[in-house]
Amino acid sequence: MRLARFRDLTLVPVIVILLVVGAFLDPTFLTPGNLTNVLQQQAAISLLVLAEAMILIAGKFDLSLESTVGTAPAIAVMLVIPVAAGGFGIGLPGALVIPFALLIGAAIGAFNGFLIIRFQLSAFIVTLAMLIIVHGFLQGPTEGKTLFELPESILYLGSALWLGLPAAIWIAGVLFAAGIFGLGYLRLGRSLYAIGGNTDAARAAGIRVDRVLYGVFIMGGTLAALAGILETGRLGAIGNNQGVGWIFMVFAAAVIGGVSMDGGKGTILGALTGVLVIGLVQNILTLIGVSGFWQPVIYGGIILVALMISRIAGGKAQD
Amino acid sequence: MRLARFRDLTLVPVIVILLVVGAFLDPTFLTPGNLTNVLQQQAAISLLVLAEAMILIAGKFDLSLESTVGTAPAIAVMLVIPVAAGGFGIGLPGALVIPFALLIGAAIGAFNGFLIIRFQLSAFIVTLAMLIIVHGFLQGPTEGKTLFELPESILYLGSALWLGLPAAIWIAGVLFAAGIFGLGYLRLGRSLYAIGGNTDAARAAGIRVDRVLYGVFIMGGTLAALAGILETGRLGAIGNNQGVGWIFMVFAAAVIGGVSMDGGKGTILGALTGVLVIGLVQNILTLIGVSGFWQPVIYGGIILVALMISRIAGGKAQD
Amino acid sequence: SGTTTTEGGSGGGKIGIDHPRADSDFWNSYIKYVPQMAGELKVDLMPATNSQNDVAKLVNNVQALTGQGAKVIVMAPQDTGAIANTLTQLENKKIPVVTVDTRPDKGKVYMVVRADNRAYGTKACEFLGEKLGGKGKVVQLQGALSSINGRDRSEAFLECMKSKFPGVTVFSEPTEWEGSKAASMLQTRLEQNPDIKGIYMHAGGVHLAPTLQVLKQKGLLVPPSDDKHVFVISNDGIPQEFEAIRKGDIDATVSQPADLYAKYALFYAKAAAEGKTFQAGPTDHDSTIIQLPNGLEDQLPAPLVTKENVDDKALWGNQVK
Amino acid sequence: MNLHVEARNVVKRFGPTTALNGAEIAIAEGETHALVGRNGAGKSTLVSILTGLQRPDEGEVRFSGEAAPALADRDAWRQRVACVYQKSTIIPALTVAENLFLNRQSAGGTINWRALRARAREVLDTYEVDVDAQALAGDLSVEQRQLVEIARALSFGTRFIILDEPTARLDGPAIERLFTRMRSLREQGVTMMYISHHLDEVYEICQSVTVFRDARHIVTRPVADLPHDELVAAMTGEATQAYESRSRTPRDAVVLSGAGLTLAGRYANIDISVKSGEVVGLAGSASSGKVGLAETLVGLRKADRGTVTVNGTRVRPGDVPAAMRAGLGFVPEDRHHEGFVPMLSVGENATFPIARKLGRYGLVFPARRRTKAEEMIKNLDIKTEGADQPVSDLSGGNAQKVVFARALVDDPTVLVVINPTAGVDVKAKQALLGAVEDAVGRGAGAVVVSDELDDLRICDRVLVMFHGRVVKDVPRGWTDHELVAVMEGIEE
Ligand SMILES: Nc1ncnc2c1ncn2[C@@H]1O[C@H](COP(=O)(O)OP(=O)(O)OP(=O)(O)O)[C@@H](O)[C@H]1O
Ligand SMILES: Nc1ncnc2c1ncn2[C@@H]1O[C@H](COP(=O)(O)OP(=O)(O)OP(=O)(O)O)[C@@H](O)[C@H]1O
Ligand SMILES: O[C@H]1[C@H](O)[C@H](O)OC[C@H]1O
Ligand SMILES: [Mg+2]
Ligand SMILES: [Mg+2]
Repeated sequence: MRLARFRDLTLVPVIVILLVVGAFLDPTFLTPGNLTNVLQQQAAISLLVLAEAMILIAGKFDLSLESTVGTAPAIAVMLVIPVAAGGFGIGLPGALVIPFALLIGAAIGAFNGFLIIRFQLSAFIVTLAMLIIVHGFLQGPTEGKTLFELPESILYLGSALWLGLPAAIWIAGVLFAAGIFGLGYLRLGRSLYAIGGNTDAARAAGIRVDRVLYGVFIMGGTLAALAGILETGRLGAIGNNQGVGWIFMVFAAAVIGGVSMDGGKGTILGALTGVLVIGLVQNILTLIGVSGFWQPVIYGGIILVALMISRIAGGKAQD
Repeated sequence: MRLARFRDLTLVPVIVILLVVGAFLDPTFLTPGNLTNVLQQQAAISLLVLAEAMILIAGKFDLSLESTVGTAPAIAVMLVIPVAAGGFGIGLPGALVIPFALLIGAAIGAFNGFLIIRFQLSAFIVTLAMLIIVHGFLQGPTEGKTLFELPESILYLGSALWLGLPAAIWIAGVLFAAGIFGLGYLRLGRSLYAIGGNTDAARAAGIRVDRVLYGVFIMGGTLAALAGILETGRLGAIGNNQGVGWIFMVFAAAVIGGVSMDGGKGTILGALTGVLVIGLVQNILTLIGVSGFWQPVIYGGIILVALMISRIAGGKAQD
Repeated sequence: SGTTTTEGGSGGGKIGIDHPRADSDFWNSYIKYVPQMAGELKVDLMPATNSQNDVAKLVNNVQALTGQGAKVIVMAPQDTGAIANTLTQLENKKIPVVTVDTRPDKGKVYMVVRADNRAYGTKACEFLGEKLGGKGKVVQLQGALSSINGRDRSEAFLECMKSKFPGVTVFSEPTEWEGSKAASMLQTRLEQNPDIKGIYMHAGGVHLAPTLQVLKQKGLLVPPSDDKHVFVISNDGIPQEFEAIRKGDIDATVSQPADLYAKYALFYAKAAAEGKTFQAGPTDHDSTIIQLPNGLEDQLPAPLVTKENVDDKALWGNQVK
Repeated sequence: MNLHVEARNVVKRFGPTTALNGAEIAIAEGETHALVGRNGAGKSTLVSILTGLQRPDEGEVRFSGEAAPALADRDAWRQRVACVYQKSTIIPALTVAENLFLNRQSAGGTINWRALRARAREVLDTYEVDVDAQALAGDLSVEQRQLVEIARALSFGTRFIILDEPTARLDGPAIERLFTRMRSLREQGVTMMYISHHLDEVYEICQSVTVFRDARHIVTRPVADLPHDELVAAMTGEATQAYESRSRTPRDAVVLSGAGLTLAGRYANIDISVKSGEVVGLAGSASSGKVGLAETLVGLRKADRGTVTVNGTRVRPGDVPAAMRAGLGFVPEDRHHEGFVPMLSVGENATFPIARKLGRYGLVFPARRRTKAEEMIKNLDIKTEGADQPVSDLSGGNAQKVVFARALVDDPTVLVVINPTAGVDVKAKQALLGAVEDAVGRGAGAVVVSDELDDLRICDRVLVMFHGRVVKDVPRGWTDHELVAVMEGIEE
């Protein structure tokens, strides 16, 4: 446990280096304003990382999270707003839009779980298909258009300030704390490690494997919907590309943060450091204004370096 | 083996259904011209599926293949064409462009292998970073421009007809035959299964695991470069998006074709049936002209159904 | 009239600019024009950021640029809705915004610099409709349905066909701005309907080469005099399209003025920094400024290029080196 | 006499295989009941049914006269029965402490890790398992993991405990400690079912014995009423002689030698040489370093210092293929880890080392592979549907035979076998030891690494290791207690 906890922190030196390098490269970098921006910008995607980390630790996979980020809030909004604004014209009360969005996220997660657990289908491909389908459920009803007349309630969380900090940062912070605690100190949380480490052994130990896995998928979908709500508030509208392309970064953050793609290994704290590294790298590249053409090379290169550092500091082969 | 061979063919009923449904929906569908088109359209991506199937069977992962599809031929072309046409102005002979492209593909594969085997890094994340980096090596030197002025030699394979059929179909056909044969009957091919199934046991059985894995990655990169050459010939130019987004379809084809994401399972023949299913679905959707907005839903839904059929017919849980 | 009123001398200040993508020919040309025009207009330009087609990144980039002291922002949001909050925030910070290529749905803009994308679709429709004599089949290779430009071109094309050339059947193929998809869909459609006589490509940069390859393979790449000729109209106006027009491979394109986009984006940005204001009406550069609910839009000319005017030196596609 | 556990008319099929065919067992309250049978007889299948992991196709299970709980009700099962499964249920990425208290880390609320570690240490102390509660289970040796599994099962406080071949991976002292614990549990009235291929253990620790053969119940008897040869006859269906080890004279040629081998923390300064026609044993209790040494000889490990020569070729350290090419065949310690590729067929697993001989130009002819595999299946008496069955479907002992087949298939000049008969039934054990002696008879040199005296009996001499050094070279003719004394370091 002591060793494991230490291994969570292999990216801390990377973060320190990034902070020093960033401060050196641009005077704006270390200002509270800029660092707050970094956190706010990462808040939504960090919830996906949190979700994916739990799913990966339990030995599964969910690619469809990125599509839920756009679709869950969009459908919820369309249930509420009038036809003229792009809605279905059902006109449900605006206060319900957040619960709806979360419910839709949960339902997508449950459906993923159903296919994967009940039919024993490959999680990778089920959720790949679901990534496409769920995105279709944004593009289809909106016919590709952006929803920008949104009820106030869905904008609040992503744009409010609480005690001078964006609410999104507080929310992500609290959920990560809950995740760290839950996976570190609750039996249910620990059971994810057992399931991901050796499903048969977990089952033999009396863990209700299927039920826990359903819970994990549902939680994943719900967190993705919440991420979508935060992102909606930050951007002020729901475009057809909301969340599209995030999933790769989500995996990168989780894995450089020490979560194994093979299940059973990694921590939420580690995943959090992964998110921070990615956020800081993006911010520094933006500040110094690297040419857009070469940005991918530098960006990918930094991911590789972070991966190597986490490998060397972690000491174990990755899978 | 006998049972396994039967399991390769679980998608055959799906293909039959698609042929019947397609014929029913559109009179053009079953014409030799249209079916040839389907094969030609799938030829390039099928080489990626072939490569990925081998890599998956050996228990590894390569996402970067899709970037090699654009970058390998593009860099090779830039070594040959003049600065005015977007080249480096080195002016190497045009006949070398195909060997160059294949070499670049091989080099990318070797570098992937180096990072994954030598440093024991996570194949998923290494090749995710490489996907970004390799694409950057297309976007950077071209500065986002499409390469229009290509040497004749690189256009030939992707556009020629041999015995009345597109050369690309012959090439893909021969390579698949070689793959089916190699993985079925060659010592080297069988060793991929051993490595993917249990690396330590493979090593203990005297298989030079690292060497074989290097070979697999190099082969993967080379096939991706060849796919890029075929695609270049088909499209007549190399755009910055060549190959981008293919990798998901590649995985979908391999997995519905019965290749396991966990290594050690699946066949090249199965992967081929996966490619065919995807190609036929795309063709039918185009022919009947499904609304673009809802196309993803139908498309993803069909992948799910194919997955279920392959699960039910295959009889075993997927991973 | 679209004249300028100077308010209290030259203010000036740093101008932040974000490029929308680095992987398309049109934008690539635009990106190249930006520093050149900045030199000519003597604009104090900050290093450009690039949001790689992702509006969330665009928002982050804008935050960074303002953090670094940008006084005016130039951007090209490919998602015109999701930029609303950012525009409001910039308005609160009193930072004027010039958008290029797209018109935000909501939120204050100082000036929108774009050509009318609906007009592209209409021009293409009229061109093909006339060439085909109001009957027959055409294919439009659409961009991405989730992009405003793709949708505008597509909708205007369809509406125009419906009202002006009801005898023409249109097949719409969603290509996601991808050459590979375009080639496959066009090939399949031609197999199914060998009598297709017209093609409208939403973006020459990605659609041109694949379309020509498919036509060549089908033996349809023949001069207009030949019965088998398929009329092709493209969009963007990159040099390769001009080349194809000269060779008779395609028949026309709409030149989307990459140079003017860059020039007037910076022109208005500089004007904003200096505190100038504009009104709706015709301008001195062959365009009209129109009033939007949330600002102004300078609708730059986007000429139709055919064999007749393809060698016109004024076309940006003829100036690229 | 009250029946504590009862299984009636149990049928369980796996595809074409019938693992249990109307089998039954009845275990009286408080007794320690042995279940024996040849590899593949269906013992472990019965275990999975008695612990609620699998549903029988037919038949029923009763605990103290009541019907067994529903399969989904894992808690109810866990109150009734604890088990050491034949297949490891350790989760490598978790600590020993957490493995011991898996899914019962806390009563309900938050886990108190400090308290959990303390409880784990207590359990480990009680069962005299010398491992760090905080170590990752994946870092333990095979036998340490097994001890943790045993400690876990015994610590549950259930009234019925099943042990499926717990001693297959333990050395003498560890087995003794286990038996002491079992006796004291029995005194507390705990019922146990004990599975082992060491029949003397059955007589030592059990009161009654049930024999399965070919998926069926053959006989149940108090052990006192069933003499050794009758028991073996019940298992095998025929009268079987005890194994007679052969004697021979080693030739002069040295086929395997290690010189000055040192691996920090495992062994130091080892010189070893094996002649053609000679069987050398390597013995030693836990942590003696014998396995590490053997793994170095075959190339699975690199020594820090020293050289290995196989059949006259100085082999590059840590290069298994090179050693094999020089004429080595070996059986690794952990069959699941290094022994076989579960998804591949028996035939393919058995013939990997000779794949180059099964065809030309890199080809492998399936027909030739099958012929060769069928020969090995017959020679080693592997219970399988055929050469095409995946090894993952085989019973534990039969999988071990496949690993053996792999070692022997290339007619090795040097044979190194580590715990060769782990989990193998009496008759099969004879076949495997016979196969080693056959190979040696043909001129090979062999190293047998084992804690099992039966295995060591075929050795011409036994090198006893203690704390990483060879302390004695014991020639043939030792008595059990002499050898054990040296192994424990009691006698120099
Ligand atoms: N999951 C499975 N799939 C297919 N066949 C199986 C499976 N599990 C067991 N079998 C088969 O059932 C039979 C009984 O196996 P089981 O493991 O119960 O034997 P066992 O008596 O425990 O043998 P051993 O002493 O070798 O452990 C064997 O023929 C085995 O191949
Ligand atoms: N992979 C490993 N990493 C760290 N220590 C190990 C590893 N494998 C074994 N050890 C430890 O090294 C020491 C020597 O191990 P080795 O397996 O060579 O001894 P052994 O004679 O086989 O002991 P035993 O009879 O208990 O199997 C033991 O303390 C063992 O726990
Ligand atoms: O917005 C579009 C742009 O106008 C040009 O046509 O290239 C493709 C798209 O980026
Ligand atoms: Mg067993
Ligand atoms: Mg050992």
